[in-house]
Amino acid sequence: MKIHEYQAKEIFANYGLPVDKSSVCRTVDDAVKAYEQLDVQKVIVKAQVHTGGRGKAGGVKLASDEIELRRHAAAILGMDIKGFTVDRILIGEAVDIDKEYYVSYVIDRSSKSTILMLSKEGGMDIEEVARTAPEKIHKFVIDPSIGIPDYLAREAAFKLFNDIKLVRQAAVIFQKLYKLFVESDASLAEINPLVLTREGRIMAIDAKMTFDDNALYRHTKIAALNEPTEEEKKEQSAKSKGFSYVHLGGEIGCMVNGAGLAMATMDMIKLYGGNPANFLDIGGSSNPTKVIEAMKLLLSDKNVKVVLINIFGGITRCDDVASGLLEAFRQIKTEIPIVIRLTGTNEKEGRAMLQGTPFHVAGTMGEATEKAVALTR
Amino acid sequence: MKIHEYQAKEIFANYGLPVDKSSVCRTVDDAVKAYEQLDVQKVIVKAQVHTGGRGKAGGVKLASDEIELRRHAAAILGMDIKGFTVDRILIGEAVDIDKEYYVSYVIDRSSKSTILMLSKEGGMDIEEVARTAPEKIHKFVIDPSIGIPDYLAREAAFKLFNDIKLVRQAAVIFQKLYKLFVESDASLAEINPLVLTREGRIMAIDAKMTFDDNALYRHTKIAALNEPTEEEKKEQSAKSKGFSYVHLGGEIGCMVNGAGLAMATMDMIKLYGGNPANFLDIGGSSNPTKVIEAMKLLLSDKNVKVVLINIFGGITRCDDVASGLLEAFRQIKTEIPIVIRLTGTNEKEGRAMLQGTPFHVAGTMGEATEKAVALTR
Amino acid sequence: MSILIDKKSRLVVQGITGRDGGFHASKMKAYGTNIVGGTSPGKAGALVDNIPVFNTVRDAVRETEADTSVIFVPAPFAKDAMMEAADAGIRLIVCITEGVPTLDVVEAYSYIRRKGARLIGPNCPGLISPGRSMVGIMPTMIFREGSTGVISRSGTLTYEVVYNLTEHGMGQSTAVGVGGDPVVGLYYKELLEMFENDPETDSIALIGEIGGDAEERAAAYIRDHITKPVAVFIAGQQAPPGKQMGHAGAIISSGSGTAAEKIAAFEAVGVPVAREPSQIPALLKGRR
Amino acid sequence: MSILIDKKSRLVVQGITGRDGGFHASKMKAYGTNIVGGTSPGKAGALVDNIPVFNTVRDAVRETEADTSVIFVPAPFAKDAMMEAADAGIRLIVCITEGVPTLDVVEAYSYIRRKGARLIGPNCPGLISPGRSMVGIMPTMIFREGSTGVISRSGTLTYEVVYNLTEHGMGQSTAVGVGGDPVVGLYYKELLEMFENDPETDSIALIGEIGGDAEERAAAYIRDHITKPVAVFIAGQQAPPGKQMGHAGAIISSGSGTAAEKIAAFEAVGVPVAREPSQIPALLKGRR
Repeated sequence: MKIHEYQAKEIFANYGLPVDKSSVCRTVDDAVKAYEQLDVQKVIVKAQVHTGGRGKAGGVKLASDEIELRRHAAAILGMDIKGFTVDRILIGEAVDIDKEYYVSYVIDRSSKSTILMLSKEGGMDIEEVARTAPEKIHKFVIDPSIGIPDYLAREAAFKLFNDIKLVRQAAVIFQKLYKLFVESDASLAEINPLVLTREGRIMAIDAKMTFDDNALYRHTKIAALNEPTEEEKKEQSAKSKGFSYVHLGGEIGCMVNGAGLAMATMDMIKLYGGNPANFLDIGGSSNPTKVIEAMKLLLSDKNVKVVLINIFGGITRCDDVASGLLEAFRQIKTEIPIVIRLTGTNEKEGRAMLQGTPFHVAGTMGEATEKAVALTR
Repeated sequence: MKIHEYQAKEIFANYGLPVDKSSVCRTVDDAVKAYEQLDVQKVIVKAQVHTGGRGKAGGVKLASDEIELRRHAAAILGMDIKGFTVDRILIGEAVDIDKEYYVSYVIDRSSKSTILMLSKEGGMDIEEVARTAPEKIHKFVIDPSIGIPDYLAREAAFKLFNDIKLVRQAAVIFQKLYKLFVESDASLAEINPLVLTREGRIMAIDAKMTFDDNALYRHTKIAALNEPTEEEKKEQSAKSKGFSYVHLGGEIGCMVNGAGLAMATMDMIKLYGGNPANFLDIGGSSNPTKVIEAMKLLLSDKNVKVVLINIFGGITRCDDVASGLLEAFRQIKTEIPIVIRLTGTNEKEGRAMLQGTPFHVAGTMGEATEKAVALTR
Repeated sequence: MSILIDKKSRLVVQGITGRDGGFHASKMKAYGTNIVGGTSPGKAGALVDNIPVFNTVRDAVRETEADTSVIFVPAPFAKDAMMEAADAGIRLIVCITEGVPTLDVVEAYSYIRRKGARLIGPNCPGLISPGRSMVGIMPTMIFREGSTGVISRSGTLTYEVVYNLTEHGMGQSTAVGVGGDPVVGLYYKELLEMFENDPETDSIALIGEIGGDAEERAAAYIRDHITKPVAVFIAGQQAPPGKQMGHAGAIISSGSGTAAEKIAAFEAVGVPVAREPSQIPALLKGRR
Repeated sequence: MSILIDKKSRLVVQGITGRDGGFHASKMKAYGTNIVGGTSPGKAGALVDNIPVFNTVRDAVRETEADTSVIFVPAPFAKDAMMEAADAGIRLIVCITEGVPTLDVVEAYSYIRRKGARLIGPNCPGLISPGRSMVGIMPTMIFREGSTGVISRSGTLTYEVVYNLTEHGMGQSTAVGVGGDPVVGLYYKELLEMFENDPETDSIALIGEIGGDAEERAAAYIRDHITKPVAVFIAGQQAPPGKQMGHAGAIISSGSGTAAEKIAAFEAVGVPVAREPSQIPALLKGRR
């Protein structure tokens, strides 16, 4: 789950991490008020959207007086950035920057640990740095049983600074950011850039955080910050019913049990010349209610011309699956052709039960996919 | 450092540990007020002293009405228990006890860990249990990197209880008590007895804590609870000057560099028929100021008839030690005979410098001790 | 031989009195898995399908000499269950539970490794050595004894591949579902190594998917260390970036972890990649 | 041979720019200890008595291949210093610092052991292999090369015993001061085992004191595992219960940890106990 920069900065401040003074505004007038309250000449106006690259899109501007501020605020509010409409901007004191750095904590799959990533190349796209100059990125694998002791925080800080006073400042920031990361079950906590001001202070002038969806149950305050897009709402509503759903835009709706098989199914559709409308994993069991709910979800997509149901009968046997499907489709009226592929335990019995129904029954994934693609033509 | 039961219970309560309702009183009238406020029939009156065995000494009594309460409070206040005068009593609600248990966290030297100790033999002297029925004491060695996870707390609780509801109650108590132990740098956190009330609640009706003196610098609130005896004040004042001092009561004052050698010196005095007045380790260096301070301390003990100075010249050479001693004794006037034993680096030079002074100079510990003992006769 | 589990494995089922725990305990037992006990705090002395229940894993290990455990507890308690197993001396811990917070897995894994134990999962279907033992929720009926090792990040897709293998007369030595989360226990490298060293395994099917770079690392490892034939299938070629495809770990983030990259990595080291799951048997047969 | 340190030991001094660190670094260097570096955060590039200073132990290890460290930092920072050394790959960590909180030692020790390293101290004088290397604050002048191993909880009392050994022509293979705190690293058992296995050690002097039951455990260990002659001295027969005798660990608590019990334990297994430190050489000579 993503949150906005201004929300991340609030959390940062609660952990004693130094951030620039700023306030979030929803209108130009609010922005002017915030400007007056900040009581500084120069401010930065930043679009608050759940996507990167807002700078390149024109969503970040400096203003040196009220006229300029009004102009930028008006331009950024309502702006579209990668499909996100800007409804909030952050007005922050423009900090007098000496140098910029990159700091983040992320989960590393390979070491199965949290890692601290640091670079002197701050303010830039870190993936670009990773590609072009990987030696400029320093990584520290964190042992969860000890976290970031002083020595390790110092060791990390020495990668960015030489002056011991700056090292001590940075070390405390790294320790607090780690505490925040762990205590909030984050999957990313990024400061880009972390800046050294001309007055010798180190502070975060941007803040990015994403959180582990599986852990939101124990972080109700963070969960309350969730702002799903329309598409995400559909996915979340599917999730609440026990499905995984992702909209893809093609014309063959898929219903599959298991995530891997669901991915393989949409890949096969493409391979056979069709276009998958979605990814839909209905999970382990195949009770009729679930099938009905899933079909409703598929049929709400007006692009769908054919539905491909691909079920591997494992613990739940194919004959049980077939009777579940039959029961479900007694309650669903649809003109859309349905291809069913049923394999696994008791597959013969299952397929026999589907004989004489309007379903197109197939034995293999290849056969089923071919049929589904043909039916779209 | 020790604290009183009522102070430990305050800390317990801050950590959410269930304790009986009680209040500390310094006068009989206060006790009556506390009795009224508790608003229960039966209360327990407990002496608050820095020593065990107060029950056997008559420092713990039940009272069922105000007359009884006044009688017990008056009797216990001012009572002497093992040399401690009772100036405070704790008036607590008498809990309706079903069963009593023993729980503590201590530092275990052998496993170099904190251990959780449990027994169904609560309310008794645990050392007695350890001697007579060691199988009735359960020990859990705590891995500091994980502390007491739920499973371990449950596992421990199952040693005392069978009912899962009681196990869950107890498990939480064990976890909170561990948190308290670690966060306060305790060396002992003991609940004896932990009781199961007839209403099915588990609570601490006694609480004992001692703290690691070396860690008090980071626990100012706890350090403020320190109530040294007169003897302890003398020891602490010595400590603040860089000495370790313990009063023993004999007539030969010792001044030694190093704790092990100081112990060996007092043992030797006894072995040779004398009685050591004290243990005094003046630590590494032997600068004159330190020697002067140490001599003042020794001479303040009116029993001291002879002083035995036993110095091993290691990093600080014997000739430097000798000149330090000479300088110190230019400033100290005393009639008490002084035996000096000086060994180690440059011992010949050192001893030569002490020739012709009023000091009795010896070469070995045996010789020095013999002389000192002879001089007391 | 097989890897990780066989007839001698002594299994304890953590959360055996729960709905899933009880159901799958019976399934495993019916298959012949040597289940020696189950745990459920406060229910010691009970029996589930004639399997004795203990309060703690330590009690179960002491009484039954269990060396393997399978976890069916709800996600909020999975970390504690994994650590309990490791602390009690269990050598192989298989966590079926889905939706475990990632940092819980990080912490539990670190502890398990310190205790010298092994973890499979969480969010996995477990593993099976056909004809010997099944630990998890695998549909046993589709497996046959044989000599192909299977490693997979997925559940039903594994069954799809295994079904095809069995149909083609290629039984399995051991099949392991490593789990679909970003952080899980044993992974390609360790399992490839075990299969390489297992005399009863003569070929390996590896089923990967989008997200992370474990497949790329596996390709490099195969190039350097694996002599037995390997065939691969990668799911998720059509997955859009930034979207989680069911499994928490199946997500293309910052443009990396794509199926194309993974397929290219295997092909670059001469490991054939199937276009469809059904091609795996032929790809392996051609090289055995 | 000697135990733990010799001419090849590569030492880094943690806290080398402090008063004690600098003073004793020079002393150790003068004795011939192979000091390869020191640490002091922010002072990298400086020299102390010609010894290069690094910001971190990891830097020092990378640049100098140090394998041993000695710690002179103040008590509040000792835990961090011990863990830093272990994390950087140091194999033997000697912590001289006095007054370290016990739970800090518990935590650091747990981490050090996990890293497979060894700890001596804290609150100890260090160790010396005469003529080869000295790591700590031992007065080198009183030691002589030889074949008696010395293990002690005390500082000056050790010197007293060593002085007597040297006077009687009995040099030392290695002398180790294990430290006077309740919780410290290497102790009797581990060191007895090392001396037993060291071909250059032919006898062992063990200097104990009141507090804890390590001496009782050592007696049992000697009975079962040590073939070389051992002589013992125990300090603190006159210590009153409940009073800390200088060392934080030298305290008789709840009536246990007395000198009488310890002496009895050794005598019960046939290990002679000296009444005075000066008797140790004779007790050993009589049995070699």
